[in-house]
Amino acid sequence: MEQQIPSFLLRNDLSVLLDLLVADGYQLHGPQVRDGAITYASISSLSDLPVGYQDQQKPGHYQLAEDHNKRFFHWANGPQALKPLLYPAREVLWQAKRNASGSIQFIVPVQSFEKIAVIGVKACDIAALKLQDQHFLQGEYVDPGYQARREGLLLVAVNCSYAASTCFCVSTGDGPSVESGFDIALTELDEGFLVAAGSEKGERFLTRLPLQNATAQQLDAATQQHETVAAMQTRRLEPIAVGQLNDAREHPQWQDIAERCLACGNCTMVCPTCFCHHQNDELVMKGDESQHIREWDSCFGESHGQLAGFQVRDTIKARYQQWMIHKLDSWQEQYGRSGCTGCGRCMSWCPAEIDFVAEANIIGGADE
Amino acid sequence: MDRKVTLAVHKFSSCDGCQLALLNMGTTLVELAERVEVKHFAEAGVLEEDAQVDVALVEGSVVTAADEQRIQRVRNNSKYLITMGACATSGGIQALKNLAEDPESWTAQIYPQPEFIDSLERSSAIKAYVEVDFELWGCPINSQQITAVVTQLLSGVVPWDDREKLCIECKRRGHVCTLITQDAPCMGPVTRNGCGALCPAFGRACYGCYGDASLPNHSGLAVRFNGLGLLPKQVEQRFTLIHPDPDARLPIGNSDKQRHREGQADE
Amino acid sequence: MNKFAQSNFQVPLSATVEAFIQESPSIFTLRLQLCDSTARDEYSFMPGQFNMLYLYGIGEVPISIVSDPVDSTLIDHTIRVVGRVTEGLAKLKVGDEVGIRGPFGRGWPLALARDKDLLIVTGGLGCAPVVAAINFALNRRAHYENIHIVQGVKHSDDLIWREQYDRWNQMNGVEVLLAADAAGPAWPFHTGQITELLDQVTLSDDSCLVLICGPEGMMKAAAEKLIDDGISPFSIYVSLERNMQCAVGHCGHCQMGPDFLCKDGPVFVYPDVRHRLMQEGI
Amino acid sequence: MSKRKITIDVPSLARVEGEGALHLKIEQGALQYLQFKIYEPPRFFEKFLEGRHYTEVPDVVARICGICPVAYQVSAVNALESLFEVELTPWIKQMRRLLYCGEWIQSHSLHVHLLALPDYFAEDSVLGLAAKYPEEVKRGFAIQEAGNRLIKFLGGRSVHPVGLQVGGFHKAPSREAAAELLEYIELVLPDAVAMAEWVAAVPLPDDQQDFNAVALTCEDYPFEAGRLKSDSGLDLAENQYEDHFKEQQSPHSTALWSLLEGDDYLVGPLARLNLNVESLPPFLSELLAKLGNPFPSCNMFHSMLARAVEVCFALYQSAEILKQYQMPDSPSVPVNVKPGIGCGWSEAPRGLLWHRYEVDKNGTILAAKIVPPTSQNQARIEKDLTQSLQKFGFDRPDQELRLHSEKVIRNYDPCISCATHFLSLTTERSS
Ligand SMILES: Cc1cc2nc3c(=O)[nH]c(=O)nc-3n(C[C@H](O)[C@H](O)[C@H](O)COP(=O)(O)OP(=O)(O)OC[C@H]3O[C@@H](n4cnc5c(N)ncnc54)[C@H](O)[C@@H]3O)c2cc1C
Ligand code: SF4
Ligand code: SF4
Ligand code: SF4
Repeated sequence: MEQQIPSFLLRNDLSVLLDLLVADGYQLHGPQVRDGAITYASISSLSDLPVGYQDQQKPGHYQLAEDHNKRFFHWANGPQALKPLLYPAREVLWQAKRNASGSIQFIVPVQSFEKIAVIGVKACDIAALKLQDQHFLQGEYVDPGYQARREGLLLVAVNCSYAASTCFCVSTGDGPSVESGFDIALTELDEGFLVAAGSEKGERFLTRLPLQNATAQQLDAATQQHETVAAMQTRRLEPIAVGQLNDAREHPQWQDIAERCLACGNCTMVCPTCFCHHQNDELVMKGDESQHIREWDSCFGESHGQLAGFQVRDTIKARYQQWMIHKLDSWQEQYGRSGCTGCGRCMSWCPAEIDFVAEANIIGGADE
Repeated sequence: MDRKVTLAVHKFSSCDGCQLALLNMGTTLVELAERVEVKHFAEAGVLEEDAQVDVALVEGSVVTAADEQRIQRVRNNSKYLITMGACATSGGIQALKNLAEDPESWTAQIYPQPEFIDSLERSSAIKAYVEVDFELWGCPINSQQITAVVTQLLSGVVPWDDREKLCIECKRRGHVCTLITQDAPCMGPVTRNGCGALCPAFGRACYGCYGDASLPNHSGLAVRFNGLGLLPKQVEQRFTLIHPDPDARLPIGNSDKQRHREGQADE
Repeated sequence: MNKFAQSNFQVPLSATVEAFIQESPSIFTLRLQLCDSTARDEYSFMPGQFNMLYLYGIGEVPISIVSDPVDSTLIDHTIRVVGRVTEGLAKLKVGDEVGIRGPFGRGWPLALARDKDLLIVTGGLGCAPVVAAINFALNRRAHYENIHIVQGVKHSDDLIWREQYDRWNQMNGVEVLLAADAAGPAWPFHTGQITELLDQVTLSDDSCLVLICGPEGMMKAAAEKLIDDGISPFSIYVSLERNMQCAVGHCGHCQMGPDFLCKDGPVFVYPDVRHRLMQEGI
Repeated sequence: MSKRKITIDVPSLARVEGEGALHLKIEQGALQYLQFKIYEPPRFFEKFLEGRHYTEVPDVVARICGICPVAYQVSAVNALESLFEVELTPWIKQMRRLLYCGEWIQSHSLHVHLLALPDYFAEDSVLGLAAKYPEEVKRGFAIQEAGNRLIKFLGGRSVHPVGLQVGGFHKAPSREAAAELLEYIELVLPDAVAMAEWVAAVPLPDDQQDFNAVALTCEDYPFEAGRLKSDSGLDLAENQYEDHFKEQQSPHSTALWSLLEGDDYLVGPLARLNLNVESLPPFLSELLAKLGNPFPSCNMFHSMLARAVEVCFALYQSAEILKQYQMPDSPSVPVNVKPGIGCGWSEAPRGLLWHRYEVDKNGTILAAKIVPPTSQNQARIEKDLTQSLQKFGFDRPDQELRLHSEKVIRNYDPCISCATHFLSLTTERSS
């Protein structure tokens, strides 16, 4: 759809948008402060949003600080993107029931998929969502659960006005402002929001908002803000050519990382594009019913490379290589671009304080 | 072969907490008794200590000379022996005395007449004495672990041994990391999953009650703990609370060869 | 792609064990029939494709289909007991039920072998995917020129289907060569590496198709040897193995470099995977 | 009277927590020798605590006993909080009580259904009982589950829960979780009353004993706090305990016993109910009246009914607390470490549990002492057995004597694992 000139919405009128979404049958999801981090969960009003909070991040650290700026979205990100919403960490794919005569029946549990509107989605996470769409929806096989949830999703994106020290979306080309893939995009200014629609669905809501024409000053401020945030990002992931990391498997830095890496899988769990999962059965004691469960898994885990009597990757080094080479290198062959959208989560949530970007730059040869 | 699979529950030195995974099962316990014949389970009132059974569940560690002999009998009487919990699997919290410089003196400090006390110098895991077919880690184990192990054995299959890291489960459940946000010395990165990441759910650091996960990088985590301001002795104490016995630890880079053992309860 | 697999790919269908054939102490064949008659009629597969077999309450494992696609109502799987699920499958009896999802993956490109020599190289203990290809080719004998079957085993005692090899060997234009790395005294065949056997095979360089299945090291050695002997790498196909959970390229476990073995393979033309075989950690 | 000479040896007691044994020797119809043995080996918990930080104490002491970990945790934090002069918020106090309710419900219903009741229906175990009384046993499991859920609510799991800390709790559960739990508690409260009625209808031996009941008392029924009272007129605070109660290793039984001024005494549900029967809420007083209120009672066999009544009370109490549940500003209060000695106690399901810790200025534990209920009842159990068996008659067949002894012992619900951080076996062992 055509790019249109944004309009302006007063700060407190954001609640009108929320009301409209609710009236349209959407459940609201949005950022909020929980247990010392900004997490997405259901919200009921603007007061649930993390006003006046800001995240301070560096490898292995995430702290919320009170911010004098009373904006709703003046922060970078929290431990999870949209992934848990569309691709739950644990779900029952089907149940098997066995009757006394031994015959097995397979039952897919009936689920109702709610329509969900997410408020405050960041550019890096939209980029990640596109990659997950590609993986679960655009290949030969379409994941039915993902598809059903995805169809009911409405995205209200926010252009970042702040970047944490771990952010590097500029260098991956995914942020700090959104370009496509959203229904509504907001640019938060002190007194309100510039609002733009990114889809017809989004447009339908805009027509019902008390919008004003954006002033030239406001448009300037938005441009200025974009540039300031981009400039805030000192971290850069240098470009990696296809095959470049895979060819560097002998680089001594891998072993250096392996001494520090705990192979705990946290990076893969917070990564918004990681898709690995395993499937397990859970029998009830009576034995007449079993749940077939699908759960997030990680290439740092044991079952990922396990074959009968043979472990494909039995060292931390080999597992770290799988993670980084897949994400930054072979991903490009699989999906036409790297699997990294610059959100920085794998660094902040790494208990060993490993700096993924710095390590990739070293192995990729950028730092030499 | 329509004979019911037989089961015995034996107790060695322990707090009884793991047996509660059975006794707290409620109606599932009755369902269990419908599928297997419980031959010995003193706490539940079934007594036939020397019965031959297909499956023996063993709680507790070996700490007396009499225990040493009894565990041999248990092994000889059972086809498939499963340890329940930290005590049986690694020696448990009471193996803290294995780290003591002079454990003998402890008896004297507590008992006016230490000569009456029969206690070996070490608290040992069951596997230090007899071959163990399957281990249930955790202090305590939970009812789901029992259900999983029993139903898989009844299906004629070796139980699945999940040695994944706690962090993975913690993230699946959407808990906010205590190490990253609170600088809490969380053991999750080296601890095996099984509890469902309980401590982080309560906003506190894991203290490692499920023991080592596969590929544990202890020294790597210790570096982080040092960085949080813990002194070397405190780091050591953190790593040696529930599974103190060094023999029970998994080495870094353990490549999981030979994870499956021969033999199991025949249907 | 198979219509049936697309619509039901996450959920198995129940199937009955029609026959249980013990091939050796640790190898058995399950002959399965889908319970639902519509599904049975719609089901079709190609040699080299695999099913996810579900053992009730325990889990699924990828297993190749070895029977001939001409009759897709009876689906044979030859399975070696190596771990939990396969051990459980080995305890099934005729009349028991299992779950089937499939067929998945890309099989052997047998259409390319038409009017050519076919060389089938297999190592390890009875490699099921190539048995499917052998049966397929023998049942359509006129479509191919000479058929060479080269089988290597670690120890002579590991060889199964000896009578079958004898029977094949007696067929017109079929040559069977066997080798064992180590052999007992009564072993009438070659003792040594499978690559040594390949010297005994005469192929027409530009009109042959080679199918290889076995341990990665053996596949690499055999393929490189054939290339040295002048066979085009593009005529060589290999079947690979990794952990598989979903079988449709979603779960990520079967990645080998950029490939998802379940959907991009398990059969690959050799140059596509040449540099990855035996690469550590990949 | 028969002239036979018998030795009864019950090498392994069924349906008690932990492993214990009983030896008795009767000659010419007279008891020569009676020994209630606990052969659980020592686990040295007090020593493990030395040199550890006080914040680790709750996780360590919980592991003394898997059946009453909450009691250990609460007594420990009580001791440390009293030393550090921590002022708890009303929310924390309420939640401590709620957590404790969970443990009583869990432990008592386990005792009633799995350990005690099979005796009165000539069954060896709950499995047999379940076949005869499926609905009643199912009801019992549902009540037990209420206890488990209460502990899980505040501690994640019912054995060695992880929610408690010195100074409060690690996290406050959500209001939704509280509402869901309340619904379940209210559902099973009537079940518990029915269970109490069922238990009251069981014909029990009348076995009057002369004992000195010792228990905490407070305005409400005592769980997590109170002053110590006794039939003999004691009225003590935590730090006065050691002035009156002494542990000794008795040469004939080779085990440490706790004695009150040199004599045996009773702790546990019967002692507690006897001393606190006045503070029960009206609905329970009415229920008791309907059942012909025997309390205060000197019949040890009323212990099972006392447990049933306490289950009802704990469920009622939990419901009251949960109805008021609010999210606190903070689930804990700051703790300022002070060196010194702190004592604390609480009413474990099996009775009084006393702790004492000596702490240095960094919060490191220098010394610890723990006196669990089972060691306090140990002397009482032997005395009871002696009297009760005398009355029962030594001329009964062995099997009957054995069963009766077990019943007597089970009245105390001895938790042997608890006892064994200081109790042990003689070197000679019978089998
Ligand atoms: C395309 C393809 C075709 C194949 N065809 C055949 C064939 O025709 N015949 C044949 O014999 N073999 C075949 N195999 C090999 C066969 O799939 C393996 O031998 C089989 O998966 C081993 O399973 P197991 O449970 O018996 O072994 P295990 O060693 O017990 O398990 C194998 C793997 O499954 C994982 N796993 C087990 N249980 C769980 C669980 N509950 N949750 C998560 N992970 C779990 C383990 O981590 C391990 O990695 C084929 C493999 C592939 C990839
Ligand atoms: S292989 Fe590793 S990096 Fe790639 S998607 Fe899976 S978990 Fe993520
Ligand atoms: S492992 Fe822990 S819970 Fe289990 S018996 Fe031992 S101390 Fe108790
Ligand atoms: S989080 Fe750690 S310490 Fe806590 S229950 Fe789980 S394994 Fe035990």
